[in-house]
Amino acid sequence: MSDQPLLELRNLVVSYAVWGGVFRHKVGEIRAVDDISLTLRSGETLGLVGESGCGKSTVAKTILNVVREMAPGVELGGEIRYHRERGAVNLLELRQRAMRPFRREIQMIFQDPFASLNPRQTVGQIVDAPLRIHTNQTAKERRERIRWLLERCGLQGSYIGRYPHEFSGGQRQRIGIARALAVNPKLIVADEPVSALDVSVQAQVINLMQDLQDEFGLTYLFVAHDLSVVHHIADRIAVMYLGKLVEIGEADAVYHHPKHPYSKALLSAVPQPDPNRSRAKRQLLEGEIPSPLNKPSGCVFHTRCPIAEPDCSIKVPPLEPKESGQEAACPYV
Amino acid sequence: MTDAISPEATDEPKTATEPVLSVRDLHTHFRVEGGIAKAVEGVSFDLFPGEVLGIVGESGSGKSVASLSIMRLVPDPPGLIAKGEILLRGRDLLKIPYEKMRKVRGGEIGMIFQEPMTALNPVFTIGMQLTEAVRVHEKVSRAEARDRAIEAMRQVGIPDPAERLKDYPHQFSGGMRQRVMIAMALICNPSILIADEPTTALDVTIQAQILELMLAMKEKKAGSSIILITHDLAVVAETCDRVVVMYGGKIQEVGTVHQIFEEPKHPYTRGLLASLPTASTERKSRLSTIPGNVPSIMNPAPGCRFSNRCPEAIDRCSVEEPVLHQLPGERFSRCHLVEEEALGQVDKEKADV
Amino acid sequence: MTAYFLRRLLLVIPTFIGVTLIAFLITRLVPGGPLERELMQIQMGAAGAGGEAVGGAFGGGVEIPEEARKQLEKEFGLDKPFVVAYFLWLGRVCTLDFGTSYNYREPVWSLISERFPISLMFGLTGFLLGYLVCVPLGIAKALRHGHPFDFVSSFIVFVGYSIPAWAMGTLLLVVFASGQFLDWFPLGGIHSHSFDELPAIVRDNVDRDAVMDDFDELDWEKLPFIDKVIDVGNHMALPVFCYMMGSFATLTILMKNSLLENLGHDYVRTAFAKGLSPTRVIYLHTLRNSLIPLATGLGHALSLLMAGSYLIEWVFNIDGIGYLGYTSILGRDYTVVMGILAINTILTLVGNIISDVLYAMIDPRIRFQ
Amino acid sequence: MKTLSDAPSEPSESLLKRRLRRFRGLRRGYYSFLILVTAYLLSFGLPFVMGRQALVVHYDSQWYFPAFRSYFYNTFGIGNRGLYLAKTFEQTDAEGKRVLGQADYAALKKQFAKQDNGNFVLMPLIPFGPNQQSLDQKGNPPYPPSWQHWLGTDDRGRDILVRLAYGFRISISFALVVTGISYMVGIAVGATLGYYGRWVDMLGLRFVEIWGSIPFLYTVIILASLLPRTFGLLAGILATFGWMGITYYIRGEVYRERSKDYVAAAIAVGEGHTSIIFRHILPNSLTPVISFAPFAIVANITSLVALDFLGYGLPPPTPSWGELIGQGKENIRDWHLVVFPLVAMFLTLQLIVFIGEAVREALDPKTYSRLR
Repeated sequence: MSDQPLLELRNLVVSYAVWGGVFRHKVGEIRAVDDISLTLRSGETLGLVGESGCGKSTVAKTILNVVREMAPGVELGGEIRYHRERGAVNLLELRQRAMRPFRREIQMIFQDPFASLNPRQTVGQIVDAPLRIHTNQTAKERRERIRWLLERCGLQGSYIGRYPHEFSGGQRQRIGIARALAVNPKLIVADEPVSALDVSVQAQVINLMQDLQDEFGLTYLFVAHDLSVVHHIADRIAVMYLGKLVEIGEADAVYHHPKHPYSKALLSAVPQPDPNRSRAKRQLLEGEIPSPLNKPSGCVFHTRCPIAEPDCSIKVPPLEPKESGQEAACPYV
Repeated sequence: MTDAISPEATDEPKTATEPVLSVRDLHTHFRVEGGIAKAVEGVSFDLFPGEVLGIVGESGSGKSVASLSIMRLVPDPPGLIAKGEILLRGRDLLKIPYEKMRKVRGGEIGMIFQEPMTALNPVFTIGMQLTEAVRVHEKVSRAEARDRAIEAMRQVGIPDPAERLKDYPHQFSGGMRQRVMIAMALICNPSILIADEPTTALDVTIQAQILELMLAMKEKKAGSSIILITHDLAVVAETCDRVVVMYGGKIQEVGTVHQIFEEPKHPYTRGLLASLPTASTERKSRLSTIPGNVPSIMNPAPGCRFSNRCPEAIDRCSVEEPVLHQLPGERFSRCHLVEEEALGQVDKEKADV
Repeated sequence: MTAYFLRRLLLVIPTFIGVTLIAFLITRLVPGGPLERELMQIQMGAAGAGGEAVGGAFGGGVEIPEEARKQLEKEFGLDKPFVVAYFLWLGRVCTLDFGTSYNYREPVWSLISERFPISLMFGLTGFLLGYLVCVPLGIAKALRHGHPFDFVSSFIVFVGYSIPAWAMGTLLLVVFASGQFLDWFPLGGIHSHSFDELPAIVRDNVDRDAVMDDFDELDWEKLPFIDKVIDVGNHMALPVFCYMMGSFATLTILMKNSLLENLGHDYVRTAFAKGLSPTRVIYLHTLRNSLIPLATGLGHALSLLMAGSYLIEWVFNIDGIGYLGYTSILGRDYTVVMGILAINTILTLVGNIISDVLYAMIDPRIRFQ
Repeated sequence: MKTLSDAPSEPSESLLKRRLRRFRGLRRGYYSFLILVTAYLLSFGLPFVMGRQALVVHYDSQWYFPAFRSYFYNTFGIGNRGLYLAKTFEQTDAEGKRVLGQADYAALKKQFAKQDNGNFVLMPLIPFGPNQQSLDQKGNPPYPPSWQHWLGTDDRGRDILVRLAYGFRISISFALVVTGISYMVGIAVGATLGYYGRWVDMLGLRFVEIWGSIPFLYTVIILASLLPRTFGLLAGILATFGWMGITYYIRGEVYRERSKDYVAAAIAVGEGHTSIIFRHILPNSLTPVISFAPFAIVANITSLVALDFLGYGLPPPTPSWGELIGQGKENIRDWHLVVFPLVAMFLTLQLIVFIGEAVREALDPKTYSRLR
């Protein structure tokens, strides 16, 4: 791992327009990602955590420039700077064709192993797609490569002609990983890769991802809601709430000494497989996550924050360094 | 007989040794394309008054089907309770007439489900759905039922309950809907609450709230107990008193929460626990894994269900089905190794492996 | 929600213009229009009865004076460019002036409004009967899914699906009205025109002489009210049955599948877990949800005002809107055709919106969007 | 790393294969499919079973096969009665084309039988062509069923059984063509709207709504009464006004499918639009419209019958079910004119409905379970 930045998000904003009214005009917008800046260093694993609707998956899909294609009319702001030897490129400006060379270097693993594989294609065809698009290899070479990839991901090479519905969730996720790995990418964005898996299979996939990282020097953006998993695999952790980044820092610092009141609450809510841990010390958050259509003013967390001060509803707190090494967006900790 | 069904009668404190609910040798099958899937095969366990019993297992372990069988809510077809007894204070629920079973549902056993999104009828108000739950079991006036509904909603922490009675389910958030489900399940003061993955669809912070609420509701009524069905070992560790571990339609291990988490006897339980990253696991280390995948219940191989994934399996495991062996201190484990160890036999085969 | 319906209402305007514009275009572009017909008639009239004109070829005959031709073109609005003529028509339609029929020489509006109650009576009765039979049948089939009852009743559904309603009509006429097998019902029309046509009960009931006019023919108006009802009912039976059969298969199966699907939903499990009786779960919880797709159909009741299926009206000789439309197309009476089309389009479009309103009334998820 | 032990055990099977297997398992629908397909294929051999052309003629110790090639009227001897008859009765073949100067084999057969000199004519099982008028019975046609005409004749003395059989072939062919064209248009338009969304969708949808609001049969009647009514043109008109329903479905399906993760994955991998539409979205969104296809065929057959009934369908003398029913309406006492076409229609459509049900079941098997 180095300090060399590989990918930088600068003031990233992703907002979906909400249409309505008699003339179907824009009546509002949902800022799924609201002014997020973070840097992904070459070779590291950055864990991005938060609850549903906090925008973590949108961040992942925006990096791959998938959001624009999937949701026509989405508004994107800020920059996604991808660093190559010849200098940095803003991925956000690229259309599908111009983006293609970068797709070879940035790949994605999806959350739902049942939805992310085309049910009509064989495993071979699925894993072949990146090879077909990004390399000039012959069909035979590609076939060899696919077999190798499958075996490397813990599947039998003979599975090449089978269909996704013939596999279990864990095996499907391995197929997804093989596809992401096919063209030797530098960065893999993994959007909740283990949350749909059974407990006993989850560890297999985590181990596989770690092994692959060591072997190929991959950089991971690991999106998840399970803090224990993120703490295990990530070098650094970033915590999101309602489209905002509230805390970011070294994994141990964030996990063991969270600073932001939301990170604290989130961590204390995570159950531990330890019957001796006292529930009494748990800090329960009041109320529900506000609707992203009607975000609270100022600090988005102030409506549920146990230590909120009056001016929290006015001022948007910036991320600032704290003594334990991480940055947190709260002036009162 | 009828007296025993009425809610008042259940308030009598029972001795701790007498189970309030006993499941005996339950078999539930599903007729599916290409054969019969034995979702639950010979499951037996007891629920004691005042306890929280966790049934934990991965997908396909049969835990949900077992809980639906208790309520006789297995969809038929394709499901079928093939065999077994479900004794609620000595009465076999599988044998009582349908009208009596209706009284049990909601009256003596309340149930909440995984998806609060779909578990409520979208076209009726929350108020209607709550009051009908009261009025089906108790002879009360409309106004009285309404008051009970408001009270129930207040107890589960829904702000402004009188107003929200008029709302429809889709106007509630996921967490609030699960609160409504709890209110509905508990509105007739049942002594048993079956919660089938109640927090799986919810976020962690909301999950903590809901689990807390369920336990608080249990505390309010002396002698009432909860069956919590989940795949999440951590949730079990934090909420349950006793744990039943299921795998492949069978119970693999039973014990108190401390026994299960501190000295697991069954290789499957051990494997599950070891594969979880916790605060104490070394970061970035390789996690210990259970090889293979959760098996399909369609064509189980002979012998122990877990034998093809078990790191400690011996030859006997793939041939002979182990029994649920009783260990000292109300503990059970379905494993040849545990049995042999308990019988004091030194395992030669194991040494060979 | 209100905004949505306002939007839908506003969208009726472009759709209406689009539909009528295309229809207008078709009537204008294709040869053999009313003008040619009229000219041909004039020519044939002039040439005497002997000329057998074929396909618009004016063989021999008398030359038509240029002024007369102009006069006719003007009468048919053909002297103006197509777009101008269309917007003139549209402007008149906005004042409910649909023009005059070429063939009947009568205002289109009065032609339509005369036949309107007839089509409505038949269509609405068939429609209501359809719902009255299909909804309970669908429920019964769903609750006995896979049982002999379901199997046997499916046969009726299949017949309804495989034989179109109008074709069924011809069969019914053969069986019940031709006299070849049975002679229970009249061959067509709306009421009897001679004393012998009247149903036997009516004939027994009324004094023959009292209901005859000066020419010794039946004066239907003189019949007592109750006998009028019986006579009309007798005439309505077969066509109404056909109207019902038209939607029978689709409605029954829709009801059945909808109920079955809803019975598998999670909320049904919750309702049973509360201890509700199956009756309450099925007839209150599930039924309300399963009626949602059927409610969509109710909105079309509005378009039924004009619905007279021309095929059924044609088979049973019912002088309704459908019959008028059909004969007008054959007679190239385009003002009538356009008039019916315009009213029909508006009613269908508004009917669709009403369907959506009904949908929203049953399903609160939509109401509160 | 240990390779996973529980490999899928049964041989690999694509979704399509699995559905086909399921379809074959649904007896009623599968057998209906076999019966219908066989009947349709056999119907192309109809002239050998029902027709005016003799199968074999033995004349002056030579063999002739009129069913396979036509012989001029004087082939079988100039001056015999065959010549005379062949000249008087001009024949029409199955497609309605006039064939002049062909021998009249029925007459020839009678003549040979009278001469009794070893010559013979072997006629098809039912020796009537679809457009052949037999007016040799007492009274005026339509004749009721008899030994000669099993299902009777229509009002021009043409054999009903023969006309029904030829009508079957035409109805099915017609419906297949119309369904095919309207599916192609509907899928193309629907996929475009669903995939591109936004203003393309808004404008397109408006157009589809307008197009769909034009009363279909009115327009068809107007057009059909003015243009030459050929098979192709009529099929074209019906398809032009019949693709909208499919469009709505495909649009919805494509819209749903394109938001799924496998499409996101395809984009992330760098696939182009064409590839995404044709490799990924379309194969996954065609399922519902395929299950509608049999019902669309039913609807198209019904439309053709209705048009024929009104007299605006295929031009006479094309054998047609609807035209027969139309005759039945005019001759209400001749029950056989109505009953037999309806039975033919019912049986045919019923087979298709059974197929449709099985297809739907095979594509989307539902177990309707019940709680209590």
